[in-house]
Amino acid sequence: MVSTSHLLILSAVLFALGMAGVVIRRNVIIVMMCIELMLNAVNVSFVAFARQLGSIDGHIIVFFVMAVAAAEAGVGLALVIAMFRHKSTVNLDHVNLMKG
Amino acid sequence: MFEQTMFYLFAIVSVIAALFVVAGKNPISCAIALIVTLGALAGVFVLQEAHFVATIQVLVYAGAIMVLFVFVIMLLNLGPEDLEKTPRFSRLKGAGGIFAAAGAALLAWNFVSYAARAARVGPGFGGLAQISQKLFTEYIIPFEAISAVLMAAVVGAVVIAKREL
Amino acid sequence: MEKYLWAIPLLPLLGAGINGFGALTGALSRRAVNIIACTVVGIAFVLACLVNWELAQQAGHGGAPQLVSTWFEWIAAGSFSVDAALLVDPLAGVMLLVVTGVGFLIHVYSTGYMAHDPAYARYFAFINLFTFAMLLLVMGENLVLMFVGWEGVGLCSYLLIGFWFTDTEKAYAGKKAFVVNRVGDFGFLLGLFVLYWGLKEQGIDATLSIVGLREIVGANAISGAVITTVCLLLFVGATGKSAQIPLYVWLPDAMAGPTPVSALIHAATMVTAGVYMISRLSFLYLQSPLAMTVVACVGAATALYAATIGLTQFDIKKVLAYSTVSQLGYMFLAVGLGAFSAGIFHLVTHAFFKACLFLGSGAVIHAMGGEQDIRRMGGLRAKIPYTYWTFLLATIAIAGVFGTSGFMSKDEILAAALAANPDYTLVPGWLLYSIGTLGALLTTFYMFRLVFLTFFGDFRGGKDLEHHVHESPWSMVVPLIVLAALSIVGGLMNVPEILHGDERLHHWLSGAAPSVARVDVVGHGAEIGLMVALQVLILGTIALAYRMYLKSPAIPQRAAKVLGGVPYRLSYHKYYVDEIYDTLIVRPLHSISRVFLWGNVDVKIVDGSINGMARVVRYASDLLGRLQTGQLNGYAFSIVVGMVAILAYVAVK
Amino acid sequence: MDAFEPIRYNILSIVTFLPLLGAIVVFSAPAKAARVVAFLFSLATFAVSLVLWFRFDPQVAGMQFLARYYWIDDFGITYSVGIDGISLLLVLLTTFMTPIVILGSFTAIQDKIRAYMGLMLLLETGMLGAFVALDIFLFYVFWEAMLVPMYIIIGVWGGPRRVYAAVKFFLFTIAGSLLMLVAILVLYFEYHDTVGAGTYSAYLLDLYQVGLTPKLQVWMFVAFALAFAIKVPMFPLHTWLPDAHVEAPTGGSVILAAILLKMGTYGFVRFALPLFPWAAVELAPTIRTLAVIGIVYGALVAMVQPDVKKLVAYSSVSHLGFVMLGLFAFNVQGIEGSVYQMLSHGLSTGGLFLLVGVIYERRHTRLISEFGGLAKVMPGFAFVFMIVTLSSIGLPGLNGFVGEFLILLGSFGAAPAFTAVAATGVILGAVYMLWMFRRVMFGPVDNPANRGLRDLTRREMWVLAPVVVMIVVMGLLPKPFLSRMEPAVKDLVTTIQRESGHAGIAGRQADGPALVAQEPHSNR
Repeated sequence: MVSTSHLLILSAVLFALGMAGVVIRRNVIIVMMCIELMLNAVNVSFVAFARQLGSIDGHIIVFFVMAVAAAEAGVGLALVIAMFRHKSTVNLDHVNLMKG
Repeated sequence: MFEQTMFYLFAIVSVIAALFVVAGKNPISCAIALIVTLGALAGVFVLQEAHFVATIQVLVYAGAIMVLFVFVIMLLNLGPEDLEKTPRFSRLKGAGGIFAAAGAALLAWNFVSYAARAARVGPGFGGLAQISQKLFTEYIIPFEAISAVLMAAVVGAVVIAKREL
Repeated sequence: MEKYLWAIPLLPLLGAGINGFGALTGALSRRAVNIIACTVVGIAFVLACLVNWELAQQAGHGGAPQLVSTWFEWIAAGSFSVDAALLVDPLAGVMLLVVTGVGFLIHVYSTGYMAHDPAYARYFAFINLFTFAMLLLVMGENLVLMFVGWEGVGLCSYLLIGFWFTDTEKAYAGKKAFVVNRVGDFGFLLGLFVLYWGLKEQGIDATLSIVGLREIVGANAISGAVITTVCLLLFVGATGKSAQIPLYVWLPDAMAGPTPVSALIHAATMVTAGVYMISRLSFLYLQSPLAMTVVACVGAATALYAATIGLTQFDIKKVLAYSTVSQLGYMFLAVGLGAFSAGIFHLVTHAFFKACLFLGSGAVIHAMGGEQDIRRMGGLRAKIPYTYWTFLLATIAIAGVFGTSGFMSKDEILAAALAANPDYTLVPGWLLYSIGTLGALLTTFYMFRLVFLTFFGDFRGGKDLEHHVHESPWSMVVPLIVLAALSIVGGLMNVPEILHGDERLHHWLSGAAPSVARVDVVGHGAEIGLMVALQVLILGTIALAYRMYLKSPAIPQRAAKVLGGVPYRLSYHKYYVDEIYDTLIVRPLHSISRVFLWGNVDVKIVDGSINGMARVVRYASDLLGRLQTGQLNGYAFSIVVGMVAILAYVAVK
Repeated sequence: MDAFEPIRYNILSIVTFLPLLGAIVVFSAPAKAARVVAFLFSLATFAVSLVLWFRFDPQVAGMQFLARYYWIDDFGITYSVGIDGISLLLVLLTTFMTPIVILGSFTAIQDKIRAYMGLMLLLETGMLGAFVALDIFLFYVFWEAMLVPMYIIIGVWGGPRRVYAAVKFFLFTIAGSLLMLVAILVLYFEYHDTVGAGTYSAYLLDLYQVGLTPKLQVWMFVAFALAFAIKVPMFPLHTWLPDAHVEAPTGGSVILAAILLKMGTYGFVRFALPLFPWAAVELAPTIRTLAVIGIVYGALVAMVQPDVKKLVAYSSVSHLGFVMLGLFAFNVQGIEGSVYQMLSHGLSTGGLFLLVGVIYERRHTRLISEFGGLAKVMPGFAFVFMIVTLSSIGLPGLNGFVGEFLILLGSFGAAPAFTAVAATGVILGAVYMLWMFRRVMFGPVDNPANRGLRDLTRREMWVLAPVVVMIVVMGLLPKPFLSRMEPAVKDLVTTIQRESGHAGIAGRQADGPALVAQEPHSNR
């Protein structure tokens, strides 16, 4: 029987990987993918607890998380395109308009 | 026993694929690796009786969102990224990696002792009927809200990406 | 009679108001101003005589004659109250006569002297205002009202000294007078407070009224230490106003004002305020022998010191100024010895002959077209005979030649010094006597030096000036004659009983300011001997002055050289006192406040610290700005660090 | 029931908010009429306040014309207004000076006249409100409301460095008042816990009942004292005053000197002393030292100022140092003297600034070296300038003397050493004022620009006449003023003496200061 702790460890590992990707990688697309990865890690833990508590709510939350992820990806990619058109690069280092 | 091994299989596949996503040079290969991870996780969901979520995962997540990613990568035909160009990169990479590892260790360490008993679950658990029943009674407001969010995202994406309206 | 009391001070005030209005709007003609100013003071004089007549009546029926008239309550704060009230007793009566009488003569004189001065109305407005303030000082029933008059006269002397304000030198002299007076008033004020709170300690809520104080002191309820401090502080006020040793520096510079002003304010009335105040508070001073001795010594010292400076001055008014300081010294000596009536008597006679001398010098200056340096005068005897004769008579009086008023009053003081009452003066009487006599001889010498240099010998003033010299108009000469007559005849008021006179003034004042009983050390015969000896010496000095300044003018130069020049230069430059004051007090005060206070403390420390705070805030905000690098993964990194920190904390707890 | 009864309880509100109404009318009126309308409104306010003067009953101690209305009921905050002898006189000073200032700045202000006049009336409302407020929050509202118009007046119509001066003025006062706000809150809740027995009240007379532990009382006193000391200004916190005065337009600096500075001393009299008497007595030596330093320091620095306005500003520091010394003498003479000095300083320094404004309008410079021999060119001006200078020096017979004499007399009893040093301030005062007077007015007319100067115009005459008349009247007849403030001052002194007797922990006895004269009209 797969106990919840296994799942939680999996989710932790995936989450950590996603986080590392976001911090390390230069390419915006890759960074967004890593964000997706982190979201999935969270979904895993939701499902694990849903299973353990036997309540369906976890799945509904995952459903909503996915919806949000979709929206986020859409807008994010639109931004990337706009950025690319303007700066003709996807490298995060060159984009620092928000400098203090 | 079968379940145990299947879970480990899916878990290992998803972790390795995740590694590829993070460390991959070419965006396309990262995208594919991410799709593999999503698939593996769909498997895990199935093991956890979350059938509807698994199907959605494959249909929406792997299908729609990743297609969008691939499409954008193609649109911008990004070449492989040379990692070592910026000097600052190495310092950030090292530090980022260490902290991520520390985070993972801490989380894992917390959860390892979390040996909770799994509850008995009826036959239709995780199925479409139960979810939709709950969705349209208790969670009706969030449901409407999320539709608004999606609508806003669509409009936003169009406004941002289109050259001129 | 009480009803008319208030008329005496208010009349000059009314005159001042009308003339002041005239000065501002130029509505009044010279003649109108003239009439208003003189009649106002004239009526005041008549009223003063009436008042004295009334007092005489009261004295006739026995009891201490006194007229008190309260008009309204001026200040009332809790238990402390001051009401606007006037008190006239014999002492004040005498002063009234002097102030209004001599004042009237000087008003008449000024109509002539200031005839062609553009600011005619403003001058008379100020002179009337001064008379009002002086009368208030004299008649004030309580010390606060006296203080009001005290500062009022200080203000008027400031206005009148700096009358020709277009000349910065004169304006500066005015300011100097006011400030030095203010230093004196500072002492006076503190004296009031010590007295008030000293009484409060004893549980007495005194209203500082003189009548009230007299009873309280009579019941000797006040501790000795308080009285001595009060007397000394009030004496500081007196030195400021009456130009004694420490605070006399303003009087010589006050000669910058028009001459009648010098005559009225700096000879006859204002400068005597200190003497009047001490005799007014004689009941207080008698309680503290120490204070009285201090007054006597300062008086004697000033008398001698000022006389030495007078020897070498060449400006006619400066000589007279130093002679005034010296004569005031005599008055303070008398009052310090407890011989209040002798002090007042000398005050009266001094008012006569010093006013006459000043007006005479005014006539001379008028004649010489503004020239004040006696080295360029000489031989005016023939040209301005009236001025000459009145000047000579007054000089004889001030020298104290037998029979003149000066002799009567000065000799009275010297006799009092000789017979000093040991339990009131802690200093040996004969020492004060000898200082007094030496001073008298010096006075004789420099006065006759002045007369010989101005009126005798040949004219040293250059040809064109010679035939310009003309006798002053009648309006100036008549007061001169009256004053000269008074300075000769004035002595009859109080002929000492050695010359078997009836000392009328002494008895008249015994009620208001009882003098100290005299201790006859030397005995009757010796006294007369000393008196005669003094007369001989005086005549000798006159002859010496005659020989030195007329017979052989070379002598003064040779004498100066023989004496080594140092004492001469010292005396000529008035012992460099002004310069000392300037370097010791004025200049450091300026530099401290400019460099240290304003420059450093205010601007650097206080302002600096505040502006500094503003700069620190700006620098901090700039520093924080740099954190926003704009690099996205920089921010992501800080989020990760934050998360790890929380997890660690959760794990550890 | 004569005509006055119905408005007896609302007259204070009328006086306070009439200028506000005026400001609204002025803002909406056409620019041309702005000046006249503003002047008429301020005159009307003065007329109404005269009614206050005659209806005020000098024998009765405690607040009169009391009116209390609900405001924020659940916090116990009420709109309560009332005046005693001291605030009556300060209200009159305000309503007396504002028309003069408005009339005085007819020609001085050329641009944005409507805004200037409106702000001046707003300022008047703020000041009047602060003087009549009896609810501590209401007072704080008016205390802050005053700053905004003044800040704008200095900031917009001021001289070259006006922004710096305006900001500095604003920040200084705000910093102080924030500290005061904290103390108000502590007091407010302390009332709730002790005397109020569960109910909240910000009504001053209730707050007087609060007994505080000595340590707390000292801290509270320091908080209040700091806020008021900045306003007075006292020695270390005074540097905003010269800048604000020099840069403010004539009207602004007159109001600033005449009334705004009195806010600080009024605060001490109304709040700091009665609320924390024990702490006041405890800290009296330090405050007296600061006051004496202020006097001597202000005078010395004034002596070397090249700019007339700065000289007068530093002289205000010196004069208000006297007021503080008088206040902390804790006896009737001292406090009455300081209240009287507040009034006379308002008149004499207000007058001085008006006069400086007159010559500034003609020569557009304030440097003393630029002037000389004005007395010959402008005799009328010289006469008025002489009278006001003498009043500022404290010459007997004019208003300055009465205040200064009573202060020195009172504080001599309490602290002889301090007073002796402070009295030298009297001499220094004469030195710098007469020195300035001589260099500006006397001497030859060497500067050609000074030759053609016009003497006082009719309007300027009308501006200065009331000030000069009041200076002489207050000098000769101080009795009506002193008698009106007597009961209030006696009450304050008894409170301080009684409270400072023991440590004040036990809270006030039942009777407390009899500050409430007659039954307050309130719908509470």
